[in-house]
Amino acid sequence: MTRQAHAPAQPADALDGFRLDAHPMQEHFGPYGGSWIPEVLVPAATRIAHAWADARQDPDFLAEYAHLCRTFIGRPTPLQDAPRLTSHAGGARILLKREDLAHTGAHKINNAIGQALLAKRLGVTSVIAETGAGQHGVATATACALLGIECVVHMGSHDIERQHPNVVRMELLGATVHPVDEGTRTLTDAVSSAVRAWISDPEGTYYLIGSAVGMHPFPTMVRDLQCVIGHEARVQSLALVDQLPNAVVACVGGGSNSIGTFVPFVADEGVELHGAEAAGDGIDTPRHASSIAGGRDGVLHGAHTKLLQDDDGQVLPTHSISAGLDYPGVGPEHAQLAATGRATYHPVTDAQAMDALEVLCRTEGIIPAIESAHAIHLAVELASTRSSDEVVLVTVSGRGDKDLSSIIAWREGRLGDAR
Amino acid sequence: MTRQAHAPAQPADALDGFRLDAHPMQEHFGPYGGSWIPEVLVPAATRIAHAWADARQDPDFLAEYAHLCRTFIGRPTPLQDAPRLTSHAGGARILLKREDLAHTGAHKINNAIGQALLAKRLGVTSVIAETGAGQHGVATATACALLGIECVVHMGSHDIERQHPNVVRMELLGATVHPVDEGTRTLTDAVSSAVRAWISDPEGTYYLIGSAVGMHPFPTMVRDLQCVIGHEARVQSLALVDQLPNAVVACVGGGSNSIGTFVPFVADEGVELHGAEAAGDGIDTPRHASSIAGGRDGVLHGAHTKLLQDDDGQVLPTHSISAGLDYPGVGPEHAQLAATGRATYHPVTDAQAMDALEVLCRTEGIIPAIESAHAIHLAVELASTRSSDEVVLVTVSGRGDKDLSSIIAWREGRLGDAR
Amino acid sequence: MTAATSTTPATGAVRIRAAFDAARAAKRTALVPYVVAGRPGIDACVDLVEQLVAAGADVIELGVPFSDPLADGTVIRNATRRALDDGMTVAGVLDIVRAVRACDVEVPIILMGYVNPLLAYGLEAFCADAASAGVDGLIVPDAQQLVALRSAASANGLGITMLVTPLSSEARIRELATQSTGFLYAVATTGATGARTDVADATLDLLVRARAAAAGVPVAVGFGISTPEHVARLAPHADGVIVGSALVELVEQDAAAAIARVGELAAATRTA
Amino acid sequence: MTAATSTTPATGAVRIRAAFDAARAAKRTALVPYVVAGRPGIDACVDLVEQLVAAGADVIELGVPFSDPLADGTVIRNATRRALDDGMTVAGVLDIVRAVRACDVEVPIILMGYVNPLLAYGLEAFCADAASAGVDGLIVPDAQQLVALRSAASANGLGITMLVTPLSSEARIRELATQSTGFLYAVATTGATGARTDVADATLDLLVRARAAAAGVPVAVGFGISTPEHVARLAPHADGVIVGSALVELVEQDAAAAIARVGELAAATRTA
Ligand SMILES: Cc1ncc(COP(=O)(O)O)c(C=O)c1O
Ligand SMILES: Cc1ncc(COP(=O)(O)O)c(C=O)c1O
Repeated sequence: MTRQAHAPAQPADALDGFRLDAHPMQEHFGPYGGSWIPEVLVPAATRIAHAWADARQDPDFLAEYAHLCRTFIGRPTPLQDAPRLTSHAGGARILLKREDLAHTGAHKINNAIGQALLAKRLGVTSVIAETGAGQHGVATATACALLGIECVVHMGSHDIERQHPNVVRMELLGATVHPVDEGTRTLTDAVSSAVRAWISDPEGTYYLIGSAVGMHPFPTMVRDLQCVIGHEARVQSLALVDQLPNAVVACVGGGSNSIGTFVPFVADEGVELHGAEAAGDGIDTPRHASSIAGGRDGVLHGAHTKLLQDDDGQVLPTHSISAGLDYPGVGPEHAQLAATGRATYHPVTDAQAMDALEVLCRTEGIIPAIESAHAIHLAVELASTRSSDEVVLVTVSGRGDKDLSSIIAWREGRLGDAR
Repeated sequence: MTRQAHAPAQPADALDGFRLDAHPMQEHFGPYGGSWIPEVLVPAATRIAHAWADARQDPDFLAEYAHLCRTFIGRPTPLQDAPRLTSHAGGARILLKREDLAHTGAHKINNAIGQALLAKRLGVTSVIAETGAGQHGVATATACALLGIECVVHMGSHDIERQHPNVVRMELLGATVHPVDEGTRTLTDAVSSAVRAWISDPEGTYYLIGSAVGMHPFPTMVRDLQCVIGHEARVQSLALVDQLPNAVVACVGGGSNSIGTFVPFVADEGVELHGAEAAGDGIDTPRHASSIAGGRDGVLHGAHTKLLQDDDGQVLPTHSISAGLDYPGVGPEHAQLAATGRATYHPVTDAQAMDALEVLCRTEGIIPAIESAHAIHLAVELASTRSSDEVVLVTVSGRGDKDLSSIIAWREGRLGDAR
Repeated sequence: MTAATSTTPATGAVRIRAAFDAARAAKRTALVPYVVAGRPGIDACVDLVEQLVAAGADVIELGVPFSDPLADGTVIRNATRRALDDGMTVAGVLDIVRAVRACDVEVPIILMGYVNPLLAYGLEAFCADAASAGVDGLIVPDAQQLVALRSAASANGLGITMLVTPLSSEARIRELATQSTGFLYAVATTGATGARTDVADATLDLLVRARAAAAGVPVAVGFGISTPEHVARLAPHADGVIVGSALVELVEQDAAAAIARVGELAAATRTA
Repeated sequence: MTAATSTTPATGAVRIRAAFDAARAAKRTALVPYVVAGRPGIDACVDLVEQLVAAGADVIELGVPFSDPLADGTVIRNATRRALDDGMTVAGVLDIVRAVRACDVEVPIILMGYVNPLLAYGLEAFCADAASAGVDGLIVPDAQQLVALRSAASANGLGITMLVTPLSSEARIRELATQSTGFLYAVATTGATGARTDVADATLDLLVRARAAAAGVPVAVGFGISTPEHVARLAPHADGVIVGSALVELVEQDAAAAIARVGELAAATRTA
């Protein structure tokens, strides 16, 4: 194929050159991370860690992953200019990394496919996953359908209500959705429930975690798999604007799309990294989910990290309009990036995110996930203070189709009234 | 960028080499096509035809279209192997052309972006569109948001009920949804209503039709814009399986995804072309929408084509579980392909499509639109009678997220009972 | 060559032209009421036409119901739908014309309809049957380019009326006037059929342009005309005024009122 | 070196070991009931512990409530949640221990809890305060690797108990036994806590392996043990049996029944 005269100068394929072992495999991220798990999980976690250490540097595994990325997920996802959003912000040029175009509608599939391939490599025929927004559940159900693996997804019953379409999608894909009726009936309870299910049969099942959280090796593995976002974005930015972005922005729930976006830029000292955390009603209220801005060091779900907790070390209930950010912890690598100052984390309220969601719809014809709208708000805010020759790159982690009923409810003021 | 050792042998970018003027601009397709329109529309239709004749061969226009295809729509969409679907069929190798991965979830955006660019070129600031499944409405609302154009979408009130999420999406994107309460309150009534709105202001508005139907130049223009599907698929097939497919399959509502898939293969004599029409309860019942299998020559919405009509020339009410195929006519180029025998059209019932939908979910982790599921059924049926060294390529025109409530209702037997 | 001077009553294009000529001679614009064939019922429709003529109609325009009347507004679409629901067909429309003629109605009768039912009937057969039933002319808005229809019509002595709009160029008006036999239809506004509240400047402008270009072919104006005031305003500028939706709406409610309205409209047709 | 032979009563790891030794000397397996601290109320919990000891408990295991008890089944999670809702804190648990000790309860008291509340309290401070409140040992299932906890515990004379499971290798059992002071906890099954209906072969196998590897450290078995039959079946193979969920469930319904059940369980502890 010869390149056509008027095609824009983009790389042949921004996924080229991607490696799963580009960054070190770490159990500890400074004081964070680790394996704070009951003994019963130690053999399984160890086996997964060994398998991942092996797979991440196996060219055949990478080839299979990259092949599914290209042909099944639709990677590379575009990096696009956002001229109307840029004028709305009135400052730096904003670029959008379009994870919303990935198969199933969010970045979660990058991880689910990779881990499902690992589960297959381990010979496991049954997968357990948790889900908040349902995106990871759908991604896992999808990966399992593709590879012919059984799948059970644990989901808080509150999330089942607010993300109903994703429940239907999981069931269509042949997965079993296991409702979790405890605690706040959201993501954190689903994680606990999934881990307990894994504990019941750590040999026969594979726990396919949905974010860069939990015990070793999950934070590293999920990061490795999500780094495809940042790798592509970096290549694409150089091709599109002939420079690295001045600032990179992503939303932070457990922190997988953000860690995958950030890490390939960490060595680029001039590139600022900014995470948008869910501030719910505001971090000065009890209703938020900003683990870094509002949390303290602690242990949850197997990792030492930043955690929303009371003085007695009890994990606090969280609130965010976005189910996918509604989690009291955060991936340990973010805790380290925050501690060292390499990345900065900003709380974004429900209202700010919902406004940003509408702005992106109207200016660029993209309905983002409510999670991603948090990042859009932050990107617009940052861009508005920068000069027009600076570049702000923001990851649109997912599309908003799953959120339509939440959006309607918000607009009708129901979510606001329920406060 | 150097190509990585383990990357599969795919072209650099299957969209390269695409041209909007690869196929002749025709007002007539044999005895079909034409401009059967009230005089009031003649100047506008003529102006659009001239503008398109100009734009289709303008390298700058193509460059802008291709740029938005790449960066906004996410093209090229993958052509993927479907090994588990292939074993399910037990015959030819099935390849899936993944239009479900296009931004907004269906091929409709290829056309909407192209026509919105044309509307902008014409200096028009307001766009009218009709929609059935809502996909074209969402695509048009999206293109208009991106380009800053006002947008009114006409939609049958029955379709508003069965495709509610898409109504919300259009509104979020800033479009006005105009309910049409006449006739069967589906696509055909929406087209008539949109045309009437256009008649009211043919100078100030642009009618952005959603399929390869209607008066000249729409069938040609929509085809030109959708040929990106077949162009890519052809390049990708050569790269992936080292041959052209033996058969190419797509679903046919108005016929845009299918004409776009077929036409780039028309000159390849060995490649069979198969269209899946919506047979609803069966073409031997009054409840179907198979215009070619069950219709006769007639004039609707400005074109001479195959049409479901009674002996008195009255257009018949149609039925399909898929809103996007629920239309009594078909693009005139299909009428010609059917008449000359170059393509074959097959009725696929609601039940066959819904079964195929579940099969694709479970075997390949893809929830197709119900429209696309018609094509999947046909592809599986064709593949099952072929040898394993043959290749059947099928276009998955869209994703099924918009159809979740119809799918639930079908599974619960409600749609069946309503017969 | 007017109807008055021939011994057997003229039919077809000739009769249409004669009616316009007669009105002009009487310093009136011809009044052309439009009703949907089969409304408010088959027999009632025949009566209605008879009484409209008695009330002052110079020409009758009968709508042939079609399931997808692209260019019609809500009022006509609804009436059309009811006619179809009651079983009206193209053949049924011709029966109505026959029945009207049997009542000694002599004014020109023009069918207005979309092309698809005519194609289904067969263009040649339709024109022959229409002429023998007593139809004088045809208006088929979505088939102005259809040469076969013009040939079949003229072979059977039927008039063909083309439509021009405010958007039509001079050249286009001339072309369509040439193709029109009987009269040329000036569409008062862009937009579908339906009653409007006023007469637009663009309408008057169009009429001036159309009459200049039509080279003697009568020009009737329609779309959106509803009141005697409209008629009075337009009368000096047009050879005929067509009243559609406003009348159809009355017919749907109360046929007697429609007849009375035609009487009022007829009283407003004086051109000088 | 048993409690009976020392003049000031032994505490911490020493007291725990002594309790197992005493049971062994009496040809019994030690009975270790588990209750959630603060259930069914603060004072009621103090009474409950006192009466469980009176009914035959050799060691008391007190659960320190945590909001996310990853390895616990529904019964314990629910009781935990209620305790937290009633305001139970780590400091509150130590108050309960103090109150129990004030009632002259002399059996070893072991706290079982997740690490986060202990980190929030501060490991050093917690171990010091726990020891002075009368706690003898700690079980922290999600912090087996935490050297700082082991140091702080041993600096304060507290026993540390590690858990081994049917999936643990010989080497791993040996390592964890070495790290355990007081006793080693054999988790009877994979899966979260919760009553089971039978005793699995894997459990007996684990106990054989654990005792062989533990080199004299007492091995107590827990998870899923609910009936006197279970206890009788396991007694010959274990130095202690821990009864958790089954008892917690009774406590939640009727504390008296729980006490009675401990009496029945105690009667089944004879090893020969
Ligand atoms: C679209 C989307 N974005 C972001 C998130 C947050 O997860 P993470 O922080 O792991 O990227 C989710 C979680 O479900 C999501 O669905
Ligand atoms: C997903 C999808 N496929 C197919 C169609 C049918 O349209 P066409 O035949 O023009 O491709 C539609 C129409 O809405 C659609 O949404």
